[in-house]
Amino acid sequence: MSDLLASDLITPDAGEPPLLGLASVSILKVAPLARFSFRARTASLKKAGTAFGVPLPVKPLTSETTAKRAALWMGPDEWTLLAPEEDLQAVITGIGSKLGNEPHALVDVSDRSEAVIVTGEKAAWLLNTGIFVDLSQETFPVGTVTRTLFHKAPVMIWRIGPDAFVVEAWGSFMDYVAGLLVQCAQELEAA
Amino acid sequence: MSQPFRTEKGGRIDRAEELTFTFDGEELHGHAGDTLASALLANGVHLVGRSFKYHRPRGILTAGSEEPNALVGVYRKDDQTPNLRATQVELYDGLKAISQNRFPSLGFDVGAVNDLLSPLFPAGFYYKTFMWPKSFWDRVYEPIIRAAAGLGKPPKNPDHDSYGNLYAHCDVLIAGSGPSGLAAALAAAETGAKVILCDEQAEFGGSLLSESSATIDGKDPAVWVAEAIARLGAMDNVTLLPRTTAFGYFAHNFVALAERVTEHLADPDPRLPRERLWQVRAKEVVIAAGAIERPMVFPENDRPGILLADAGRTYLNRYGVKVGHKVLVATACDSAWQAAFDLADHGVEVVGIIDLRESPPESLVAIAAARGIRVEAGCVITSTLGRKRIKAALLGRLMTSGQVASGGQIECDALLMSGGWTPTVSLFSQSRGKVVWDAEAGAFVPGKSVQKERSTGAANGLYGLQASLADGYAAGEGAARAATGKSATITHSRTSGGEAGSGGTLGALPHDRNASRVKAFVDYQNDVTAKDVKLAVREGMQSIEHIKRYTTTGMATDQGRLSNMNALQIASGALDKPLTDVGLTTFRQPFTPTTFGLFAGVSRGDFFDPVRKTPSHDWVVAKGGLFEDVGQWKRAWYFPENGEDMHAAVERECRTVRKSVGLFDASTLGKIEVVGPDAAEFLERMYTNPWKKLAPGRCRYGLLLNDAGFITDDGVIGRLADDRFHVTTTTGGAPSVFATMEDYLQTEWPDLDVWITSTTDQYAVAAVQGPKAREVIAPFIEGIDLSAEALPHMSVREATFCGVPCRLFRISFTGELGFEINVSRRHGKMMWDTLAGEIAKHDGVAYGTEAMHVLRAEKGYIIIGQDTDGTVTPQDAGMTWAIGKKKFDFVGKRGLERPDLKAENRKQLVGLLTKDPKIKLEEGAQVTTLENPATGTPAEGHVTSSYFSPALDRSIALAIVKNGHALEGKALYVPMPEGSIPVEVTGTVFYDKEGARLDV
Amino acid sequence: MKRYSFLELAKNAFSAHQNWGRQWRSPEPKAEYDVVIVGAGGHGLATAYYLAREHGIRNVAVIEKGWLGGGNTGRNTTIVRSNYLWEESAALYNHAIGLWQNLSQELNYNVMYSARGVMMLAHTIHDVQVAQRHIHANRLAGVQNEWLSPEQAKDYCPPLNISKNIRYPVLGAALQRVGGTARHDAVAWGYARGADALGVDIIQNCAVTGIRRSQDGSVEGVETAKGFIKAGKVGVVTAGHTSVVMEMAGVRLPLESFPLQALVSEPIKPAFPCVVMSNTIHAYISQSDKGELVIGAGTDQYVSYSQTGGIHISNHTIDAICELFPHFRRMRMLRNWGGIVDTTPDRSPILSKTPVPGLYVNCGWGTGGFKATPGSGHVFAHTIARDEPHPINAPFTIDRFRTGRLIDEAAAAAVAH
Amino acid sequence: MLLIYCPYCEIERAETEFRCGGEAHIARPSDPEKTTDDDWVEFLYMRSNTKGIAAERWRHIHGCGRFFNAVRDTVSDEFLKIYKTGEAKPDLEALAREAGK
Repeated sequence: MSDLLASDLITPDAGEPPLLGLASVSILKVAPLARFSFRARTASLKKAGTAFGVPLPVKPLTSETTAKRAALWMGPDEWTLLAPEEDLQAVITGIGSKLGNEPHALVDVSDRSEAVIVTGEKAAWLLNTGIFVDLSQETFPVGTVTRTLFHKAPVMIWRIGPDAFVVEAWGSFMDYVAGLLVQCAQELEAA
Repeated sequence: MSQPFRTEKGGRIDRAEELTFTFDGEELHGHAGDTLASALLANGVHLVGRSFKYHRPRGILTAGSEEPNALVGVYRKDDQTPNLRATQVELYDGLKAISQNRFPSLGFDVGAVNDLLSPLFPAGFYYKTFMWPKSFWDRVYEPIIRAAAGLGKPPKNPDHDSYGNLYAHCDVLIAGSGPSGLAAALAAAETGAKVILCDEQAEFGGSLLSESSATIDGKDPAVWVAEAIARLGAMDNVTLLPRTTAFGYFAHNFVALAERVTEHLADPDPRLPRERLWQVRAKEVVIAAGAIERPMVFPENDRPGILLADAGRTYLNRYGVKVGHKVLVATACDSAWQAAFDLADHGVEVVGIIDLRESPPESLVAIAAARGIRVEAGCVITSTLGRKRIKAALLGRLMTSGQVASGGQIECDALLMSGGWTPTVSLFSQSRGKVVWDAEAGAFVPGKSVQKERSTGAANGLYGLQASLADGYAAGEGAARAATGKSATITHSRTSGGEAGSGGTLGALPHDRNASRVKAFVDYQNDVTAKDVKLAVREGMQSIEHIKRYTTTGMATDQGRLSNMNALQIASGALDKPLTDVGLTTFRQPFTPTTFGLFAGVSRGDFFDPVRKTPSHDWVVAKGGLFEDVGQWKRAWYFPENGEDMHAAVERECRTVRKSVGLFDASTLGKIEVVGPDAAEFLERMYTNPWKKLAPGRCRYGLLLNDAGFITDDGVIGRLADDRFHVTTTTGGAPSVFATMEDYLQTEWPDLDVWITSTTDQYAVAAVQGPKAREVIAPFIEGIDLSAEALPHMSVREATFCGVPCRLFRISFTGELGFEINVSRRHGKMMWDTLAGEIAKHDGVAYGTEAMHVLRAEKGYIIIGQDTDGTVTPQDAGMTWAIGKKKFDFVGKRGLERPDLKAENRKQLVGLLTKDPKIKLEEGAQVTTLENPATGTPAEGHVTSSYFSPALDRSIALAIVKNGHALEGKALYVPMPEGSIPVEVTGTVFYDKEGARLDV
Repeated sequence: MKRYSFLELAKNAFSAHQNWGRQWRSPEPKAEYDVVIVGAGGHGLATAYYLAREHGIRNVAVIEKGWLGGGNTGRNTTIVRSNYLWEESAALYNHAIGLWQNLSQELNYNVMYSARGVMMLAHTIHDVQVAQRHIHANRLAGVQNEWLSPEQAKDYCPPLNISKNIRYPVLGAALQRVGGTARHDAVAWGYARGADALGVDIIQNCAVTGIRRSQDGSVEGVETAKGFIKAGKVGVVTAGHTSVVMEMAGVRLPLESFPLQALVSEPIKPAFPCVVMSNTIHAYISQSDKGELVIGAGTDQYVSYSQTGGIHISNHTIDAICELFPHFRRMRMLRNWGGIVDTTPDRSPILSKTPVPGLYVNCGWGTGGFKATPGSGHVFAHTIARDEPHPINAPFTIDRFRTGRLIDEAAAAAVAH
Repeated sequence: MLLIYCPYCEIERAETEFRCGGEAHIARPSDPEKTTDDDWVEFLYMRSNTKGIAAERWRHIHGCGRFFNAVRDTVSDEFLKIYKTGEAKPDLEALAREAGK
């Protein structure tokens, strides 16, 4: 997946078999990550970005990535920060010391969510079986990230390639989300 | 095989592929490309059903989705789907269809006696009778009426087919692929706009597929269609959806489409959905739904063999089927003449064209003459003969006086009729646009657009091939430009022939018979006749809605697409009001009946609603534990061992917790991390309790009210640092508490420097409760001192569990020494397995929610939603202690000051002990002061929680009782059907009142 | 008024039904009435009927913007029941049940009240607790309601899926046998015919545009599309439009009007013997005499007077129906429509005098007003005639929201259908 | 299903991502001591329930999570204006005129 965004960060979980592996679409579990919910006022963003290692995007629904970091816009004062699992403490310390007493909230939500990568020419089609967001490349280009609903479950989707999406859901919703993705893909196997 | 009414050649069927099917058990044959209706007609079968009320024999009337008569049941996998329109059912090999609403058979139906008794059953007859004797309505009359009503029989078995869903966005959605729809698609697609073209039929092309008298660009229209579809199909920006009905037009240009994916296949792949719901958000919509032909309302216009003229032409040209060998055509407009000519050209004997008009166009008369067809102008049909198939029609000649003179009889085996055309304005009407009367078209046509939509072609009251194409191109271009700002020029095709005709009629036709005795049907399916409409008006029904509801006209499965205009005209005459003043009923979604499964989609079985599981789930399953549904969560309920019943299991679990130790999964509790310099201030404003002085490392029970002053949630809140709190909520209340906090934070106190983050799913939580709790967790906890001195009750620490970071709370919901360990969800299973192994060594148990409820009730801890119900204040619950007296404000503070929340005689939470310790009260049972209260005596309150307490070896209960706090020690009663149960009012704490067991 | 009966029907058959009279007149309004009722829905017409019949006040006009019975009366799913939790509610709805039982005979109009039983399903332990609380409270109040095991529930309603393996299995049900359905249009028409025969003028297609008040603040009459109509007493019974009409008199109410959708299937032969409701998974269903499955959905989330709603509401209702009755999955929706329901914060109605002398209001029935029609009209007529509430509607004041004495059926987890 | 523009995400999304928060611009009385029962019932329960042009609150609950305000015609369900929390209530009559209502 070298042509994809955040390639070093979002990697399939080697210990888990693929949830789905069709010619037109596959679903892979994402390996554990350090995830943070970061909240702050505008004045603190620059410092926070510097401390984290990637600027926090201010344009709605966009993301900023480097090899080891991703900052995803979630709301006007809310970002999801992603880092390798082993950097968990470093990020907490880094942002904490840089921002000092400036009001902000950094909460470890590494295990709140689980993620899958949905890739293949039918990836957008498959997401659209349950997500009411226009996923055409003009309106949802690579790098776009948003929270939305997949059928009855809240999810976050992040386009990391023309035909590749990260789909995140809270841990207790992942059976539902992954299960339905697999089920909805079934018809692709039919003649 | 013999298909006696099949033409020699022509049509779009595949004559090489013969298909076998059955209708009411009789084996018949058709071809690929047939509908069930066309195949039945090819076999000479017209009688296909019985009418709703009079059980009259009925035949196929139309060739489209508006078909009112030919409703059949179709079998698949030994079950049948009722009420399918034979005109829409595509034929496949082995198809099994049955007729409906008849007993014992279609040919002989005992219900037909209703037709003889029909003088007793005028519109609304049931409102006037069946009232005596009173008890007979639902026991005698109603069952008879219900059995007689209804159409098909419901399916017998659960439906195992799947239904798909797709959300889609497009620039231009085009509904309908006749000449104007196709032209619109071509024009819009050429601009590069994203286009979805859908059509309810199996093939695109609409009327072009049966057009015999015109050419486009010099080609047969069907060829032009094929080329256009090929061109569209090759474009990336176009999605073509045949067999797809645009059935609902909702707010903000949201259109729902129903795609039939497998219904036409003999042996569909089970992985394919039967149907698919397309939920489309279109920037612009082009409605190209065409127009449908109107029946003529003359006496006995419902015999099998009577069809709409255009249907006759469609069966001939598209399906290669002759509707009869001797066909009579009755019309009030030009278009039906072409049907007569086409039939004649296929060698069918056309026994006459009966035109209502005094002088039909000379050109048509000349063509008829050339084919030797008898033409009767200024004539109507006054009656038809034949029971299960038309045999003849009686003619009437219109006199200048307005009277009708008998005009003889014509033998025929089929009659084609046309009262003119009605634009299909259903979708436009659903888009909330108002139709306007177009006198020239003699029809209601779409008025001003309310949403981003335009109607084109016949749906807009515009006829004629060239005009329809031109209008379609303009609509497509206009829609694309409006949606994308882009335009393109495309070459418009040129047509020859297919000019618009004229003529048409509305309402009941004159005849020479007793109008009050004959049946001239307006709404075929619901058996509504012209005289029914007149009766409704006579009885004072003046609004068209009243007429519709009183007679049921327009309430059939076509929603009145066939009948409305005729009914309106008849009502207009009866009311002596212009048609436009009578009013119109509203078309509602769905456009055609739409499968429930399509709406339900994937929401079934385990996917009906997300099943949220905790990390201990599999362990519980393996142990044979049972689950309880709490919101979307599955929570372990109790763990029966060795065939224990619930009572025994719960008793054992409770005793073990109090004696040694128990392990409980508390992961489902809501968790919210409140962070920021104003975190304490924020909690101070949200909860009733004071928070500012709570030291880091300590916890406090928090009580949450709404601004009305009633308790809505509670939970333990731990302070991790000056600016960081770990808040817990009830399981069911988690989402609403979080939403409420966001609401106050964002809209009332945006100045506060604090943020909240849900961490419910971040942590798995194990509660270890019981005298041995400390021993159980000690081996795994590192980094902190677990002693009572270092870690007193209501403390929180960050530590590690087996090397994994954890938040350790020393709290108790059992009254015993207790800890709740929060680790990352990922490590939840490890933690659970570790602790489960450890408690076993200490004679401990895992316990479920039921034992948890008993243990907390013994201690008088309340459960929000069980001991409170949204009408309980902190004072009522005996929790005045939880209110920070010195606080300036908190959510609910002002609400509590309202007169009735401070009034005497409020219901208050108390304990109840039955006089007989063995009797356990029923939860929900009422509490009274009298042993045997008279019916209607208001209760003093009710039992909210009731259990057998193993610790006390007796039953205990909590109750909400009027003035309860003042009644301690008093006797009350809980009246039950078997007799009253005496109880004594007590405090709410039953066990370890001093709390000694907590402080160890 | 010519009485309706089978004999009369047979007699008229001989004259080909040419001699039936009008069921009600279409009079022009008089200059003055003793009482003007605004809104000719079931509740308004019933009020007029009982004013004339029980209180001798016959100089009454019912003024209707559209056609009588055309609002929520003609748009609801026709469920009748009275097994409400609080004594106040149970008394009100049970009063209605008493009247339903004789209504066809009383009005000489077959309103098809069919006591086929209303079954309310419990899917969770919490549901069971709530249902049991209702049953015990109802028993004490003299309201019939009983508990059924899943098997008993299936006996009563054979299509019900009581498998333990569905997402929210049925744990039992509360059954009110005297509950059922009635024919909504017939209720409006029967009351209209009855009121008309007693001298009440029903004036359709006449919008009320203002409420005129005298110097002392009391009501003088109403401005209408057909001019001013004088009346010392005005009763407003306009459901979803109550806020709009009451604003004409400067009275603010704790109401919000939401879209509520309902739908029917194509007609089928008898397949469903009773009424089934599930508050937990949000669905209710019965089968009409015509054979249609009549299904109620939930409200949309925003205030709207559009009488339409979103498809996601239907989706969530139908998926619940298909879970409970999986062989209806292949059935098809014939028609979907919307009403405007006026809801109060405690989901109980307001049947009350107002701060304006001579002005009375009957509103806030939310999704469940149809069942109360006869009882509501009966006690509201009493309130208007005597200028004081009937004991049954005395608790249903506007002031309860200020003092906090709510009648909170919603809080008690009983959704008021 | 309405289509709603979120002023923070700057995009239109389906209604199911949003929760309606009822009538907008109803301020919670800030001082409970000085608030009468009548003031409180106004805040808690009394609503204009406008038929026509009205301002209401929405929260993009399954999106950015922010509350914002919207002016909608409750007869046609058409949105006339959407603005962020904290911005002044627009002149509803002027908006209505502009929209030709």
